[in-house]
Parts: sequence; structure tokens; C-alpha cells
Amino acid sequence: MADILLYRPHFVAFIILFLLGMYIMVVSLNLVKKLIGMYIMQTSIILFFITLAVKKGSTIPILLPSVTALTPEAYANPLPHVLMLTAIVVGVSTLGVSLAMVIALYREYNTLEEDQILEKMK
Amino acid sequence: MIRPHDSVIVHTLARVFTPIIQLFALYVLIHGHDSPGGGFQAGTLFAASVILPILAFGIQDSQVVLERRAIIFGAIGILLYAGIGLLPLILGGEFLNYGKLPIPGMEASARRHWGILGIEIGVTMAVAATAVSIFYSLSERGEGE
Amino acid sequence: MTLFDDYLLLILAVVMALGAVYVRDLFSGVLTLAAYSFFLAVLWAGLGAVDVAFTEAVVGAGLSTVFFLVALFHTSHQEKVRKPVPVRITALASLGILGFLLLFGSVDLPVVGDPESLPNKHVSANYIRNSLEDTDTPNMVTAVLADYRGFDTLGETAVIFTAGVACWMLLRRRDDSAS
Amino acid sequence: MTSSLPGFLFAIPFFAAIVIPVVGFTNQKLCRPIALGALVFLSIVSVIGLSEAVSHGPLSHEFGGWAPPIGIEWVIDGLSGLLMVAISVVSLIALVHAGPLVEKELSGRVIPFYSLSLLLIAALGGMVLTGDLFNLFVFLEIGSLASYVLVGVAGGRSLLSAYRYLILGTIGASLYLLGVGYFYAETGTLNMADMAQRLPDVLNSRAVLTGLIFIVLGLSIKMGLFPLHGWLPDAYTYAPDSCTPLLASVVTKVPLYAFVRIAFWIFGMATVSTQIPILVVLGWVGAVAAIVGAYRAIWQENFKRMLAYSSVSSMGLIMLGFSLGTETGFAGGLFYVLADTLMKAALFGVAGAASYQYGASTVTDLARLRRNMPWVLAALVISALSMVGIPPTAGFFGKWHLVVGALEAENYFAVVAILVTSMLTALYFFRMFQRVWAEEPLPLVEPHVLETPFPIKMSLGVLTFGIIALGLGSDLVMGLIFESVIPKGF
Repeated sequence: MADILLYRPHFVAFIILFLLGMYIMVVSLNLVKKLIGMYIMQTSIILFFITLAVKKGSTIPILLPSVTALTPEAYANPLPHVLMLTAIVVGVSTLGVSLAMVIALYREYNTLEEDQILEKMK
Repeated sequence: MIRPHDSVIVHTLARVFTPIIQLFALYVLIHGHDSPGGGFQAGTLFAASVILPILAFGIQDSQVVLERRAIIFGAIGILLYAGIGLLPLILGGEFLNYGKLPIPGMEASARRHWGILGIEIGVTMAVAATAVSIFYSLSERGEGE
Repeated sequence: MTLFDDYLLLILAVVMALGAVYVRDLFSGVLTLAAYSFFLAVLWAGLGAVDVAFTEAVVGAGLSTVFFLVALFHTSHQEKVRKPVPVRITALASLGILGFLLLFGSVDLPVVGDPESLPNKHVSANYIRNSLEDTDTPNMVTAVLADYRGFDTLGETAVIFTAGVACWMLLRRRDDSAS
Repeated sequence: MTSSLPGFLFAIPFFAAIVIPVVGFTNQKLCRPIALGALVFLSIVSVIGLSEAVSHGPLSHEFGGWAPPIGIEWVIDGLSGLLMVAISVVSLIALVHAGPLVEKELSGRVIPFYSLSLLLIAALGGMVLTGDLFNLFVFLEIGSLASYVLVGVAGGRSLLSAYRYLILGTIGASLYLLGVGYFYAETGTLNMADMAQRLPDVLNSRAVLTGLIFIVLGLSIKMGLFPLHGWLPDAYTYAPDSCTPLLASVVTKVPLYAFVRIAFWIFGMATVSTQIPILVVLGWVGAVAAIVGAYRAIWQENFKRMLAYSSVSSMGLIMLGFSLGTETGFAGGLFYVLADTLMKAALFGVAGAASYQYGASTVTDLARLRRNMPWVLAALVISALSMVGIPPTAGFFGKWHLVVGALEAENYFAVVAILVTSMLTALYFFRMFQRVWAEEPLPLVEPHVLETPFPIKMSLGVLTFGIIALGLGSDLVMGLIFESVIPKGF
């Protein structure tokens, strides 16, 4: 497993970001901090997909006007890019809804800390 | 509710940048076929061109109408997209099969080209309007403020 | 782009993520998050995903940050100081298991940059070969996004529309039927 | 066979959901007719789809005209057709029921309520019908966003439980997406049928194993499977009464469907029972979930909370049925899905009616139903008896087939687990009956509303009728399941 650290820097960064984001989401008591964690976790998955699409010595997936012979090796894989465009938009939508909930909670309880909200509910 | 910013620099820059952003958004939308970009990016840029003046000048009364209607523009954008998809389905093809759009005198690939442009316009409208609507919702003043 | 640049950007991104989590002031946290997003966008442009980079820059670094900031304007921006910092053993343990699983599974993942790997060959090669002929669109990402997998994109537009309706439902106080 | 029916199954609720805000701005009264009309239409089309699929084999629709795996396809086969019918019919009844409650609880938010409900239904239909793993993720997210908001719209406690649901749900969806990424990395495709063909070559890969674990974990969070059910009791308890029948009946069943589709159709029975033995693990988890959920339900004072733990218990039973590894067990699990959908819609409908008329929320408060809500009380009794498993209700036959399946598998532990769960279920429902009838009558309270509104009466009547009809017609349904649903490999 040690060679992963050397040859797969992207994967290591992905694991760090994914676990960091998830840990903050679960453990932090501040409602907005949780969302920062959520954002980090979602982007880390995008990192994972994008590294799947890399091909050594390839170019961006846009055809040049002059090209005649199409070789798949010459272009980066477009499919994960498309999937991740969707994932980014899904992420920002989730963020919008969760921030709306945070604001609505703040209006009622005047705090962003989960434990204080629970106290005020009693 | 957002109060107007009191710096002249911010006001001037907002005035200068708003049309530039809109122009760029239009470029991104139209050139989605052969350069990076497309409906989502263009939509977000349009939304930015609406949000920037609000941040600089505050929300004015005239915009309240826009605020309530923003989500409707979004719905119309999606209806445009889904309508382009529904047309081939009703005509006996598959949902979203732009190759069967009833545009006379075109190859299937050209129809698909125009179909893509059509749905990108729908996406732009939907994303821009919805992003602005979410922004308005988030910045609405609560009862206690 | 060389591997060195990737290392640099990855380290910067991880540092920014740690910083965004570490700072107490939520405004600073959100702005650090925007920087994180920006480094990722640069990284993705370097990895050949220009469309994703563009979207990350406008949506991730731009729109998300605006949403965060507007929300913070209307709430408080100071995280409560807690001493000692809460640590949950169960969460740490389950994340440890998850991390182990990720490492365990990674051994058999295709090598990064291998043009012969399965995800780069089967369906995707088809897209690269045929997109210009099929759809008259040089940008393969647009062709796949709007045509081959156009239905996903309709779903994704529906996601953001759902979010719009959802925020409307959660936050509007005025009676909308009056208009 | 290609067909345009799946395309219409998507288009009907989706267009209605988007037209509602546009039309609602000019005339708010039109929202409800549009929503109900669309769902009636959807139910009819899905019944046609199921009968076509049963008689002529699976119907597929290739979106954009691209054959899979290049494009995305939707498939109606026995399983997805059956669930689509259940979703469309039950959600139609749930929205009929919601009518008077929405006016009371969510006045001023009627437009977004109907729009989001229809988006939720369209998304659930999409998850059931799609033949593409990433497309499933997109619809999972639409449905989840809609259900978070429907849970949280009542404010206060419901908002906090919705926020927690959102956090856990996002973790679940991210794990699912990651699992799909692992599968994609190993097979190069996202289409389910194509992946099923390519997976046998790479089954030894650790990446496939981890991908499967992530997907199962993610979907377990979404379906509220013990011990990942943390969000469920609070969400169901505090969600507005107008939303709970819809949420509790179908929303957790569809991630379960996704799991069944992935485990039995993409991987296949042979793989998940021997090579990657997740069924053994899930069988134990299901048994524990069934017993613990029922045990926790006994101690709940709040009626909706009791039902929420009962949902956790049912999910465990269903999971246990699917992991028995016999045809009867699988069919029994699926039958119980249908039965539980009806029962939970009816029970949460009763809870909504009780709180609408009397503000009743605890089990003891239900005694007030005796005074002038005989219809609602009858619905409560019949659906409770069905939960316990008294013939001839659907619940009895569901449990019966589960027990038979467990006996066929010679899994006596599972038999014991099912029987213990039934006894615990009987305990908490009979405790409820005792509160309603045996104890001292509660002091009289003037009801908020004297007469039960007609839509509530009608929908509860239809649901109760459905519970008995599904029980009496269980041979027919089981025959259908055996004939056209059971996957290969049993």
C-alpha cells in the first residue's frame, strides 16, 4: 500500500479531503461548518472522477477543426467530465437548500450551534 | 434585505462589469459547441450579472416584481428544454431525440446541432433564473430583523 | 502539466481545505473555501477537464461563495469556541474503517493517465469517435452532455429548479398568491 | 421491445410539477386539480405499462434515440412496473388525503408543496425505471432534495430534523456516487445491463468489492436501514402531517429497490450469496433491525414516532426477506414492500386526520377518535391488524410468505426473528388498542373540525380496501411476482 502514496497523489488527496469533509459534517456542531465539510466532501468525489478521465499525452476533449483521423487516445475522456458537471450543479443545489434551512433555523433560534438549538427546543 | 454599498468605486465597477459579464455569458452560451462552456456556465454568469448590481446598490422596490417572478422564468426555461424533448416523443420518436425534430431541409446531425443550442438556451434561462431566485430567497429579511 | 504541478496544486487544495475547516470566523472559512475551489479549478484545467474547471470556477468558487456569504450576512459568522474541541471516537473509528476501505480498493483501480484503462476505452471511445459526425459539435463534452446523455442534464436542471422551489417554500414569508 | 410508454411516465409528473408554479401564480386553485389529474393519468399509464411488460416482455425507451450503453435507457419490466404502479397509485391517494391538511398547515405555500410533491414522485419513478446507474443518482438527488424540504417545512423541530436528514442523506448520496465511480472505473460503462455483462470478468477486483460496499452503505442510509436509520424517527415525527403519508410510504422503498436491482440484476444471485457474500451480512442486519425497531416502537408515546420505528422494523423484515436467497423469500419481501406501502400510508393518514380534527399526537390521544371519527378509527384498526399480521389482511400474507421463504432456506434463525418481530408488533399495537378502548375516557375536548373532510375519508377508505384486497388477492400478486419478477439465478 505504500506505493499508493508515491504514484497516486490525486488519490491520496481525494482520501484526505473526503474523510476530512465527512468528519466535519458528522462532528461539527456549527451548522455552517457542517456545510463547509459537505462542500469539501462533494468536491473530493469530483477529483476522483476527473483523475479517471486523464490520459497521458492527450489534449482537452474539443476537436480541432483541422483534425481528420480521430483517435480516442488523443483526447481526454469526456464522460467523467459530463458526470461531474452534473455533480457540481447537484452540489450547489444541495448547498442552496441547506443554507435556506440554516437561515430558517437561525430566524427561530437565533444561533447556529446545534447544541444551543437543542437546548432552546426544550 | 441587502443595503446599498456606499463606496463609489464599487458602484462604478458594478456598472462597468454588469454588461461585460452579460456579453461574456452570451458568448459562452453561443460558443458552447466549440469551446468550453455551455448552458450552465452561461446561466451562472447571467445570474452573476443580476446579483452583482444588487450587492452594490441594494434591493430596490422595482425588483420585488422580478423577485417573485424569477422562479417562473426558471420554469419556462425547463419547459423549453423538456418541450424540445417532448416534441420528438409525440411525433413517434424518443424523448430528447433531436434528430427527429421537425426542422425541414437538414441532416440529422445538423438538427442535433440546433437541438443542442435550443436546450442550452433553456438551461441558461433555468439556471440563471433559479440561481437569482435562490439568492433572493436567501437574502430575504426575516421577521425579527 | 507535469506531475510536479499536480503535487503543488493538490497540496495547496488540501491546505486550503484544512484552513477552511480550522478557522473560527465563518467569513474567513468561506473565503478560504473559495480559494480551495479555485485551486481545484486550476488543477482540473491542467488535467484536461476544461469544462469542469470552468464550471467549478463559476459555480463552485462563484455562486456557492455568494450563497454562503448571503446566508452569513443574515446569521452570525462566529463559530462558538469550545474547549476541549469535541472529538467523537465512533465517528473517527468509522471514518478509519472507511479510509481503510478506500485504500484497500484503490490497489485495483486503473493507473491514472493510462489510455488503455477500461473507463477510457469502452463507451467513451465511442463518444470521441462519433460525436462530430453524429451531432455536428466539436466540443465532445457538450455533445455528451446535451445529446448522448441529455436526459441526465434535464435531470440536473430539474435538481436546481427543485432547489429554487425548495428555498422559496422554506424562506418566503409574504403571501405569494396575492400578486 | 422499445416503447414510448416510459417516456410518458417521466413526462407526465415532470411537466405537471413545472407547470404548477407557472399556473399557480395566476390562479392558485388550479394547483391541486393539475397535480391530481397528472397522477391519475400517471397511474393509468403505469398500469398499462405493467400489463404490457408482463405480457410482452420488458419495454425499454432509449432517451435521445441512442442505444445503450451510449445513451440512457428506461426499462419497464416486472419489478419496475410493479413498483411504478405502487408509487403512482399510493402517491395519488396520499395527495388526495393531503388536500385539507395542506390548506391548514401550509397555507401560502400550496404552490411549492404540489410542485415539490410531483417532482418527488417524478424522481421516484425515475429511480425505479432507469437502467443507468448515474441517471439513478440524478433522480436520487431530486427526490432527496424534495423530501428534505417536505420534512422541514413545518419549522422548528421539523427543520432541525430535516437538516440532519439532509446531512446524512448527502453522505449517503455521495457514497453511492463514489461506488458508481468505482464500478465505472472497473467496467467502463454506466448502463446496468451492460455492466451486468462485464462485471463477471472483474469480480476478483478489490475495487468492485469496495464499490459495492459503498453503494450498499449509501443506499442503506437513504432507506433508513438499522443502524443507519438515525435521521428517520425525528424526520417522520416532526414532518407536517400533509407530507408524512407520502414520505413514509414510498420514499424509503425506492432506495431499497435500487439496492435490489443492483444486487440481484447487476451482480446476480450467485455472486451476492457466495462470491461477495453481502446477503449474509444484510440478513443479520435485517433481522436485528426488525427486532430492534419493533422493540423501540413499544416505548414511544408519540403516535407518529411509534410508526416511524415501525417503519425501521418493516425495512428490516423486507431486507431479511430479500437476503434469504430463496424464491419465496424474495417474492415475500417484495410483497411486503407493497403491503407496507399501503399500511404506512394508511397509518400516517390516520395520524394526520387525528391531529387535523383533535390536535391529537400521542397514542393516548387516539381515544378521542372514538367520539365522532368512526371511519378513521376503522381504518386505524384494519391497518394496525394488518401490521400485526392478522388474516386476511395484506400484512398477514406478507409475513406468511417470509416465514415460508425462511423455512425453505432452512434459516430457522430468520423464522424466529420474523415471529419475534410479529409478537413485538402485536404488543405495541394492542397497547394502542388498550389505550383507545379500555382506559378511562379522556376529558371532552372540542374538535378543531367537527366532520372528517371527504378527501381524508375517501383516501383512508381506499387504502383500507387496498390492504384487504391485496391480502385476498395475494395469490394473484404472488403469481405475478413468480412469473415475471424473480431474477435469474435462484
